[in-house]
Amino acid sequence: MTRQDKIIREFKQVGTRPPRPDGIDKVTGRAMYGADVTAPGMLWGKVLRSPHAHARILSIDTAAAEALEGVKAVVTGADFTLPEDEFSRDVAVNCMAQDAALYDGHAVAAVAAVSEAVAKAALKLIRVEYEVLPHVIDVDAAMAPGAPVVQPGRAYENVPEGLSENVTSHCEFGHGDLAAGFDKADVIVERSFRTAATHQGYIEPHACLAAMGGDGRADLWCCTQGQFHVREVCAAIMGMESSQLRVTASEIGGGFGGKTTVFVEPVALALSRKAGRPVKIVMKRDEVFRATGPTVHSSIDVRIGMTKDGRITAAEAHLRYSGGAFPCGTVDMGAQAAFAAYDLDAVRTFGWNAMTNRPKEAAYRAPGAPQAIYAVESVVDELCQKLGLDPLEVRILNAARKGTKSAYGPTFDEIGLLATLEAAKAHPHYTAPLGPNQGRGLSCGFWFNFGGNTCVTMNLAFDGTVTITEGNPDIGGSRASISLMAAEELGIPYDKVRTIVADTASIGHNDITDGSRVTFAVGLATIEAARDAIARMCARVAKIWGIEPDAVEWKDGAVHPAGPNAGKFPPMSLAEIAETSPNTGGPIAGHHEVNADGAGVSFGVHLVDVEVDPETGATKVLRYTVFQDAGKAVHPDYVEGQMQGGAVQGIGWALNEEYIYGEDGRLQNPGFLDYRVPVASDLPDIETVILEIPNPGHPYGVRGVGETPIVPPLAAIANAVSRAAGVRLTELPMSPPRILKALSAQG
Amino acid sequence: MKTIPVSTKVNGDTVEFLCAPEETLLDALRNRLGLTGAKEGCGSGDCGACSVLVDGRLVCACLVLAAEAEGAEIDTVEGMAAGERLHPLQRHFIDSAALQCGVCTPGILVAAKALLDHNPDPSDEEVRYWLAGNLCRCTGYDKIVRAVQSAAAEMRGA
Amino acid sequence: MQYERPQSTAEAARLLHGATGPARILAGGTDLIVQMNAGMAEPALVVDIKRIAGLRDIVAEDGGFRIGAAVACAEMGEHAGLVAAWPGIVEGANLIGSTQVQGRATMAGNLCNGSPAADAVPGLVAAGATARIVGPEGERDCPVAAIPAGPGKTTLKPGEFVASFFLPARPARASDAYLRFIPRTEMDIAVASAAVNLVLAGDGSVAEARVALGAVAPTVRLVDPAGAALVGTRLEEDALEALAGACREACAPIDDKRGTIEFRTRVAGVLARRAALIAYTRAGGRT
Amino acid sequence: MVKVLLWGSLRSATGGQAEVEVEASTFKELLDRLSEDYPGLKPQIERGVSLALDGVIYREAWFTPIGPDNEVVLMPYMTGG
Repeated sequence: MTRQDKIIREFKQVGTRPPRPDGIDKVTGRAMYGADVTAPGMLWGKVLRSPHAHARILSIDTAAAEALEGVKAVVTGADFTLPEDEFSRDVAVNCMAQDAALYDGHAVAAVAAVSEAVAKAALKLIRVEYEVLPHVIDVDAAMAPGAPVVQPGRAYENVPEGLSENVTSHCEFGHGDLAAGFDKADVIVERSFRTAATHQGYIEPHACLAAMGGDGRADLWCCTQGQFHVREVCAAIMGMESSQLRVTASEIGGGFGGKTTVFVEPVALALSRKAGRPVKIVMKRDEVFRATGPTVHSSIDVRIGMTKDGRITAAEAHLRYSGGAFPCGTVDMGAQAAFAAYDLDAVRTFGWNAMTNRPKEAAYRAPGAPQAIYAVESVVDELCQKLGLDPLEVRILNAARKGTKSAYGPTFDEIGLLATLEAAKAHPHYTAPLGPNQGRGLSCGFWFNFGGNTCVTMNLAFDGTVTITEGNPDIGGSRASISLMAAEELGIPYDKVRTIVADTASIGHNDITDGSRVTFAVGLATIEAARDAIARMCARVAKIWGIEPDAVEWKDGAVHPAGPNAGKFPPMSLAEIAETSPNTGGPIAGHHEVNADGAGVSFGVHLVDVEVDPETGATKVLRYTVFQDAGKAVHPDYVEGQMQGGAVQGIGWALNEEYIYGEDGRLQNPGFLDYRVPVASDLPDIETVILEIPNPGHPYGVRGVGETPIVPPLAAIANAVSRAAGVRLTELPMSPPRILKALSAQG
Repeated sequence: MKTIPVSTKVNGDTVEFLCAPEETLLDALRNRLGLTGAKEGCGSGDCGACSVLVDGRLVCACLVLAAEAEGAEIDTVEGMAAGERLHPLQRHFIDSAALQCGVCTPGILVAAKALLDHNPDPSDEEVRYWLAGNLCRCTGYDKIVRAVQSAAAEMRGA
Repeated sequence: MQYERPQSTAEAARLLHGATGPARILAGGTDLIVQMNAGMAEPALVVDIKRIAGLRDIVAEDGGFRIGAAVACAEMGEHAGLVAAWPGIVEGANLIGSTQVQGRATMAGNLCNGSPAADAVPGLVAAGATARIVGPEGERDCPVAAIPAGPGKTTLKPGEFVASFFLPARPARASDAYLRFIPRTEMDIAVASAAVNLVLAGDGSVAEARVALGAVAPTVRLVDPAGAALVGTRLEEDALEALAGACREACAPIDDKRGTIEFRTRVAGVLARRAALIAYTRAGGRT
Repeated sequence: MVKVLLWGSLRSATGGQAEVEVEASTFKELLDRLSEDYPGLKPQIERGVSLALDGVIYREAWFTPIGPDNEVVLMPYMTGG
């Protein structure tokens, strides 16, 4: 059942802010991240990468590298057997090029040596003969007939004929009669937008340690958002059985979607297999930028019609995304999310993905949604300006609500958009005065949220404390929130619960930590596991008391007689039941395995004030407030943390972050110096307002919160800057040269 | 390649190691001394995850040669707590939820301590500018600034 | 690679002279070690000059200051006398990178790295600072303005290195200021920058003015017409406009990932105006 | 029979119909019938689809019961970050 019979809303512990269980390890430097682990006899792996955006690999001569003292293994594309299925094959080819280098930074060979210095020296001895091919970097250029073809024969059946071979997929969503809708409009605004590719920018580069024996068994330690996914895809690439590969997720130094796939893990496994020794690979920062997943870059046209009183009559968007050198489905999600915040009679979105000679896209927080919603919310804001309407009132007037047929098809159940908009309207930020050269922007945001495959095991120690074994790397404080939900359900103090993230041999499959799923799905499974353990405890106590199991009940962390007829027994606490468990049938555990559905969509509204320096085009963010529906904030600190962190990533995307390519197709800014993520002094406080509109699909009403916050900032900032500057900005990032240019063009 | 013997003090303890001439202090701390609290986020001084003190001065360990540590005093995150007693900054970072993934946290704690050692009562703006070289991608910095300020207040006895 | 830690400038000069491959000076290392980590520099010899007597000192000399080549930028900011006399030079030096970088970076390194966008250099050029250079043939003094030769290049001869800077004595009503434009608030390389050094006459008008621009030409550029536009004025609007115009005129920037020709040219004028006003106020002038 | 709403680009496989009717009582049966009745849908179904049932998105659950009164919308299989 995805719709819960009963949603609990009164809590003793959920909603409090206890210290996180991994806190002390992380503030003392003890926490072990991807690069922090070593093994006896360990070798260092290094990857040689293509300096060309697009080139045929004619030959690779590794003899000199192999002959260097201290080198224990060299691998190239020839050392990998490509999996049958398209998904894994693309991942494999991305990890190690086969016959062609498809982007600047594409791996072409790797070595394992006794030290990092020897491995580096060996890379210089590898001779790769390339035939440089024409390249294409921009999505619109890639879609044009006659563009250099990144990979031939990759188009899905849904792509109409006659387009560039780079176009791999097409999608269309929506309902209603567009022409009739636009006829009803008093004003129609049509605009084209562009957004640059941005990188997740996690501070910890990818790192792994692989140890593979001659018997085909292997252990892999790595920083990942999903150790089970790493196992499946590495096993497929290595031709192994999943159970023979044990993957342990280290502490993870940020992911944001970028660690939902593999880059160096299969390479380390292949090197380890060849060398017969453990191999560690740690990416350098330039490798992270050149060869791991940024998000798509996009080119978008939006057209919206509105009546004089602010009702949207028709809306359409054409989205062209590029996820780099491989087919990519992100545009599907952008096309579905674009108009999710609106209740529309006539709406249509069209999406296209085209390949370019850029690294393979990896998910980035609400993948595909920020770009589309940026374009839509910019046009809505411009309509409000043209019609002299309050942008918040217009959103309220057109807001999707329960019963709205969403732009992507389904009819919405309970959603929190209206309440979120009303909260923004009531907040003092919305009416605070603005000074000269200042502007206020707002935007709605949306994300679907997912559940997915989840296993939780809960074990009661004989002393009455509880361990929870789950399988999702903790990227935002989930061990704290899972412990809280377990403590709540069991009626024991939070500090009696310890949650650990297990390796792939220790618990059943868990989907990746993605889709804002962990607090929802692992939380749900934890609550169910606790209820399973409670049922077992009730049965034990019934046995002790010599009464029927249905004559006892669980209340406030103890088993009680179910009523006066059950007999007079003093209640038995969890600790007492655990202590006697060897005598009553053995250790007590609860577990739950599920493919969770019913995650419940999430909406947010962001409000921002900026000041634009008319002489330099510099933007200063003055005030920022995030409003978001969390269903139930299990640990409010970490809900706020998601809202603040997502907002700031979005601010970076709006103002400064971008992949910059030269004419030669090489990435020009593969470092934190010129890939400019926000620094502390760029920002004001990020104020947060959490709303709690229960999700009917979770026993405590929880919704995922992690992804939605990156969606609104792009348009919120763009709207604020456009209002402050008096000119509409349509390209991200809105770097100072772009803003100054727009100001001068305006005169 | 000739290795260089280095004798230095790390968190108050005298240590000796051999290093390659081009090896960074960060690599020596992590790979030779087993002190993996300082992280390599960039190798170019742009992220601050490897922040340590050398002779009381805040630096990026990735931009110091290990050989330069000869005779120096080095302080890392591993030396901040006195046994099981956490430094107020460490405690407030946990209590104020000023960390999520935590990979930038060691560098930020070392940097924040250096700030409070010379300016016990900084403004929010001073905290933000001092920490501008410490990138955090999870928190948006808000709770980090709060945690530094509450630790500063406690340390001032306010 | 060979790492050496000489105790004297003479010993350092001998080491550099005897180098059999590429040799580099190590002071703060915030450019050199970045390049080494990235594989862009692979020196055969690195000469660490931080143990050379005097090279980490700021001392009074002839009414001005001598600043050792190994003095970290952060140490300059902690020297009250230097900050009072040359606030513009100190603020330029203290804009290089992060707090961490400022704890190591030196003006000499910033100068010898040869970047047209070096934050410490416009201030030195505007100040008329000289560098003391040590080489195989002994010591020589050279105006800082004559050292940059283009991106990544200097006029230093093989085996020469900067040992110290000299900032001349200041009259009572004099000050300087440095401003740069970067996309963020910190941590970026200057997209355009301007340093203005002013000496005021008794009546509050500008008696002497030197203006230097960064990141708008292959080297930091001293713009004489920009200085001339201020002399005799009290920074009235037309004087400021003439200053900005002279600065824009002097710009010969490039389009790159950090900025466009158009942007750099416009913003250089804006920064020079703003820096001039700050320097004027610091020198005791009232507009 | 249940009515299934398809997204726009799938209509080329159904002769232009935005909504098709199939005999199914579970998600699995629905996918099987769709593949049989409209072979043009098969490649997309094999790549992955999600199902929205009365507004709740299901990604994989075969045995999710579907009744004639349910609102059934086919969606692409979704991933997150």
